Amino acid sequence: MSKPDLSVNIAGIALRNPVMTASGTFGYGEEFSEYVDLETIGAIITKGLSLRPKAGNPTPRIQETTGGMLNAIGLQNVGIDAFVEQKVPFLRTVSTPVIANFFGNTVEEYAELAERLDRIPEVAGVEINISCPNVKHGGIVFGTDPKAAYSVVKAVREATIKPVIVKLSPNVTDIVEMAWACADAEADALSLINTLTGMAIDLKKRRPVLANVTGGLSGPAVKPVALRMVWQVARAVKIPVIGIGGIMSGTDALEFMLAGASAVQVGTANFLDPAAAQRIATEMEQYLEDNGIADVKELIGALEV
Amino acid sequence: MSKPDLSVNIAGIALRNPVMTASGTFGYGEEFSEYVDLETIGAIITKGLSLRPKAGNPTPRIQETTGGMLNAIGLQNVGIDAFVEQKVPFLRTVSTPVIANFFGNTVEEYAELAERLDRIPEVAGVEINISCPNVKHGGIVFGTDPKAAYSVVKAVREATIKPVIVKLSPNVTDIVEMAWACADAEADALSLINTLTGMAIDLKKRRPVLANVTGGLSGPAVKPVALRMVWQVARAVKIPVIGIGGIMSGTDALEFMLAGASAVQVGTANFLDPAAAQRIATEMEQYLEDNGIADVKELIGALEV
Amino acid sequence: MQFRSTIISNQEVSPGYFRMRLTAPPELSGASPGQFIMVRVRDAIDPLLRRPFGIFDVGTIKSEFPGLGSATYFEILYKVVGKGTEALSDYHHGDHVDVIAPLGAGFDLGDPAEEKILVGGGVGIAPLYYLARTLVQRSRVRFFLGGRTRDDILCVTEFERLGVETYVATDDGTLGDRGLVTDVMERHIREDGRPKTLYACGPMPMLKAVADIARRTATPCQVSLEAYMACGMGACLGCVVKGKGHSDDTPDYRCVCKDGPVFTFDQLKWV
Amino acid sequence: MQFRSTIISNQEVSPGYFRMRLTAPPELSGASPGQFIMVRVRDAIDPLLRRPFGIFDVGTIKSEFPGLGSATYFEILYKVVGKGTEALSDYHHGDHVDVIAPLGAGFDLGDPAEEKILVGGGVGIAPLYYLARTLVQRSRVRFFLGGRTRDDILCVTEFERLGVETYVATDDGTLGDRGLVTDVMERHIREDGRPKTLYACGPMPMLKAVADIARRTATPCQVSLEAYMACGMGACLGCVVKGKGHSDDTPDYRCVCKDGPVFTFDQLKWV
Ligand SMILES: Cc1cc2nc3c(=O)[nH]c(=O)nc-3n(C[C@H](O)[C@H](O)[C@H](O)COP(=O)(O)OP(=O)(O)OC[C@H]3O[C@@H](n4cnc5c(N)ncnc54)[C@H](O)[C@@H]3O)c2cc1C
Ligand SMILES: Cc1cc2nc3c(=O)[nH]c(=O)nc-3n(C[C@H](O)[C@H](O)[C@H](O)COP(=O)(O)OP(=O)(O)OC[C@H]3O[C@@H](n4cnc5c(N)ncnc54)[C@H](O)[C@@H]3O)c2cc1C
Ligand SMILES: Cc1cc2nc3c(=O)[nH]c(=O)nc-3n(C[C@H](O)[C@H](O)[C@H](O)COP(=O)(O)O)c2cc1C
Ligand SMILES: Cc1cc2nc3c(=O)[nH]c(=O)nc-3n(C[C@H](O)[C@H](O)[C@H](O)COP(=O)(O)O)c2cc1C
Ligand code: FES
Ligand code: FES
Repeated sequence: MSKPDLSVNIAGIALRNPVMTASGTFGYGEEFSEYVDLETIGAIITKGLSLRPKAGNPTPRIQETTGGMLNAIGLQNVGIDAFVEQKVPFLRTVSTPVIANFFGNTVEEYAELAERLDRIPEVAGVEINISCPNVKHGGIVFGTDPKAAYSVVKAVREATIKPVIVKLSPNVTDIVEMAWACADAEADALSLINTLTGMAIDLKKRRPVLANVTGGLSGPAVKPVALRMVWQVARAVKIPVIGIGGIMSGTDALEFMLAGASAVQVGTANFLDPAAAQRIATEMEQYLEDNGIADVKELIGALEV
Repeated sequence: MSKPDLSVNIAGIALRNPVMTASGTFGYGEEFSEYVDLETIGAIITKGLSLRPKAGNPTPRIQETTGGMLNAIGLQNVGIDAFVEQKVPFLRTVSTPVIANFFGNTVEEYAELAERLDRIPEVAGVEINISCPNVKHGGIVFGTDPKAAYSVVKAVREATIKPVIVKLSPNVTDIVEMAWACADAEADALSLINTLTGMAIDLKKRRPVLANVTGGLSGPAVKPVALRMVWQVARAVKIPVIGIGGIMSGTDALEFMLAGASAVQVGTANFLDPAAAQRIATEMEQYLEDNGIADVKELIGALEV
Repeated sequence: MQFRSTIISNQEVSPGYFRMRLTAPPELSGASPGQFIMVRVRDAIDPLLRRPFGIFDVGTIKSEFPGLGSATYFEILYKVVGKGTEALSDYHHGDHVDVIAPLGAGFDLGDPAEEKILVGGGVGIAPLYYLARTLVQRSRVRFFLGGRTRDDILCVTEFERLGVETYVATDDGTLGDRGLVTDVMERHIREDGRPKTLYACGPMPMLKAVADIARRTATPCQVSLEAYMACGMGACLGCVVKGKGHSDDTPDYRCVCKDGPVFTFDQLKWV
Repeated sequence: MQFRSTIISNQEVSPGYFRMRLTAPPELSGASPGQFIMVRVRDAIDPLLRRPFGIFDVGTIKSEFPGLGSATYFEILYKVVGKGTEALSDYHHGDHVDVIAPLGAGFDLGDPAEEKILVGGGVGIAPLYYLARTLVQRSRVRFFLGGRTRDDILCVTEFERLGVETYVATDDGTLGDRGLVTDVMERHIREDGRPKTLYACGPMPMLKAVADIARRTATPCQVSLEAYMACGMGACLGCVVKGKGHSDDTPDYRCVCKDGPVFTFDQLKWV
């Protein structure tokens, strides 16, 4: 049998395979280049960018939990200018599509960033983070209120002709309602889930472990919630869905595709295994081969319920 | 040093220690009596009761996940009549307070059940399940809409003079809003969290693992989310809060108390270790002793942020 | 009972199949054939839930040194299928695991005068060995053992050593007859003609075939089921199967862990 | 590099402290003192994250058999404090772990002519041994070692065997002087008077004391920090510390894993 076809196309971005690296867990790509062949990854999603450099939260910022981890990085990033100067030159040397994740505090900031990113040829598409739970101002309201989400996505949509992916927060009563709002605002694709808001406590010190008190939960612990939300959303919208949450193996990734995801993102797994994205793509290919499936696209939404 | 005081009082129910067994994970108490000394537990919470016996969902109903498990039992239970005839006689032989967890499909059913339970002297208090995510009709709407929650709690409040605990669902955007609605309706206490809605997929079969497609996630995987919600709610309401979610050890239980819980419930841990509740109470006592804390109540809400 | 158990031995008896002997309190000698155990594979959270296994045998070892008394042990026979059984297969002599046992309702030993027919498929023979050892003391016992291939046929010698007449069939004919062992068994029942009791444990399709034969030949039949379990003690209601009277309107669920794992075939709904 | 490593030995050198020797690819010989490794303690999800450890030593073993060449190894020295280190302490010769190494920026070896002062607290001596072994080839080295009690004082003989003059102090006086080793060190600096470079690794209060002495005596000083880490390669931004210029308005965070773990004391903000 010839090699199975792993390629997918997300809103016009052609990916050699469905495995992307999730924002904030893979730096700007370069950090991992010693450990993983970047040319084997579907797409690289950058650490969330803001207009100006952002310091992030005080430390401690991370804590392991059962089957997962909490982070409250607070969106520390170099800012769009430094991104262009310091990070893009390296990304230019890689043929893998680069998707720029970004966030703002106001609709105007989101639009301005989208416009800036629109002008960077190395950026294949943008992913709007409307869901980061760590920032007190802005951010969170866009991710939990469908009207606010609509307006920010609309503004970004008008500011760029590049594919627009909206990344959804799981900390909502009704994820489908959020998905609809973003689809209505003409998002090209949705990615989910971002982290679940959680907390860890140090009994001895009688203090929260994280300086920020709460943080975002990621890793295999959240996979069942992510899978459920991807399944709900993929059935409800017509635009492609990208599955994220606790993906550690090719099996996990293919489960997300059965649930309706057209592609996936790998986050926490990069910390355990810096070559995780490459390995997961290989495992997917192996599974397809072993099971005589010629094209991974056959599996998208193929869940029988 | 004399033995530390572990007793707490939840809305008039005196507990010898803060460790209760969570609904649906401890049967009606009798099932576990061979493995755990029921006289060492703070309170026993029964499997959720309905007016008529309920069959529950088709199988498979459970699936292990990373650090947790999914269940879609579908609230199978013997019904209130059989509870009185078959389960209460045994519970009468135990001095530990019994709290009856129950649910209905309508406000009227909730009220009728509350009235029935009000007349059972062996029932020390009731816990309203407005949060079970497995039932298609009723249930879920009460748990995610503050107005619906208010009306069901109000109706139960008027139907019984026994302490009323409302058990909250974590599948909401704003848990505090739900807590306020219940407090406004004069709930005596709140317990949280119930399970997070999740899903598991069998890649080979291309089917959901659970016959019900989705199920409720419990166990240590959800602890960070539970801890965060307990902390949010305990700061926002004046009534006592009972912490639930992934508690496996005395340390876990005390962390929930620091976050503001006046007591805790142990669920999934009972499956791993049928004596979990007793062990956890002992571990709490040991911690207090080792750290010269005379009264566990000193720790309630003692988190420094 | 819940007890900390020491592993005495853990041997691969066929590729992917292990037989493990563990210490137990003396009371476990009272376990009935067909009952099962739940073992906490590690004291960690991965795997989270206990794993259920049939009791393959129970016995006592006398100490070599007079005066030191004797020790009770039990055995399980298991197939490596996932992370729990994989972790089990790594255990060595002297390691410890936490065990709950005995659980569930075992086999009814029936009328001693009647011949007993045991039918096992693959690792489904696990509870049948202890059953056979108990039954041979009072009844004539025949054992029909099926599997996909030769490597799935376990412990034939052990059964024969009990004086049990053993028939083997494999799907691919690599051991015994080629084909379904249930066909061989049905032939025996029909040819022999005398009243018998059937005991079966194995994969669902085999149990269905056995139940079908039981119905057609009007032979009493007990089957031992498996189900995904969380608690093992009738509390979580995760492990239920459909009882005889089950329909969407008149639901009738039975707990495999508490009402079973052994059921008479007519207690269940066979779809 | 990411590589599968075989454990050569794993010995408890003092109650609760272990020294582990592991195989490595030849390239690891190029690691600088002060660099660290991240080890995946189990190939499972508990613990989930890798654990960071300083490189205690790197070397090559020549095969006893001529022609078989030599093998590179490295060592870590660790204290059992939680589930990751507990799991590590259970490993035996021949077991495997997944390792990423070398990571981070190591120590600057400084001017060979100046005396080098190493200060270690408890298990904080781990990266200092490899440093000392490298430094003694060019410079005079003194080592000041502190700990709570006798059991926390490790590897004195190993340092002395390198020709390093070693001073010990314990909080309870059970070994060496009673009191803080930093006081002993300060006295030495002041009495000796000649230019020196300080290298410190240990608990935060000790590092603060060392940084303070460095400032007061105008001695160049490098410290090796610890931080909770997820990635170890500068990507997650979980491990940051406040740099010199940090304030709420002009935030200046440095990655311990990438910019460090070794910093000169004046790169950091000491509160
Ligand atoms: C009462 C009872 C007695 C049993 N006796 C034996 C025995 O004597 N010997 C033996 O080898 N096995 C026996 N089993 C099955 C055994 O419990 C499972 O094979 C084991 O739990 C799998 O664990 P795992 O972690 O290795 O597999 P997992 O990684 O959990 O799963 C691997 C595969 O096995 C399936 N599986 C998992 N658990 C069960 C289960 N409880 N029942 C059926 N399928 C399951 C899963 O769906 C999956 O496809 C028994 C089961 C029950 C309920
Ligand atoms: C660059 C670097 C080098 C290190 N070198 C060594 C070394 O050579 N020898 C050695 O024994 N230890 C060293 N450590 C510390 C070591 O990484 C931790 O002790 C270890 O990760 C604890 O894992 P655990 O699972 O046993 O503990 P956990 O169960 O994770 O935690 C137990 C306790 O240790 C604390 N802790 C956990 N991780 C860290 C961490 N990364 N840094 C500081 N405290 C932590 C926790 O807050 C908790 O109080 C180093 C740390 C870093 C960052
Ligand atoms: C340390 C860390 C930093 C993250 N930073 C970002 C970010 O900047 N922007 C964003 O949209 N998501 C961020 N995320 C969320 C991840 O992209 C991903 O949605 C989440 O971790 C769930 O996937 P996982 O379970 O595979 O990790 C971050 C996650 C982690 C663990
Ligand atoms: C098998 C199972 C059945 C449950 N049944 C009920 C129920 O009937 N009513 C209810 O309010 N909660 C029910 N729950 C939820 C638990 O009471 C508890 O809220 C949840 O499991 C989280 O706690 P844990 O992580 O300690 O298990 C059930 C949970 C499990 C695992
Ligand atoms: S396994 Fe819990 S009821 Fe049977
Ligand atoms: S540990 Fe991830 S940036 Fe340092």
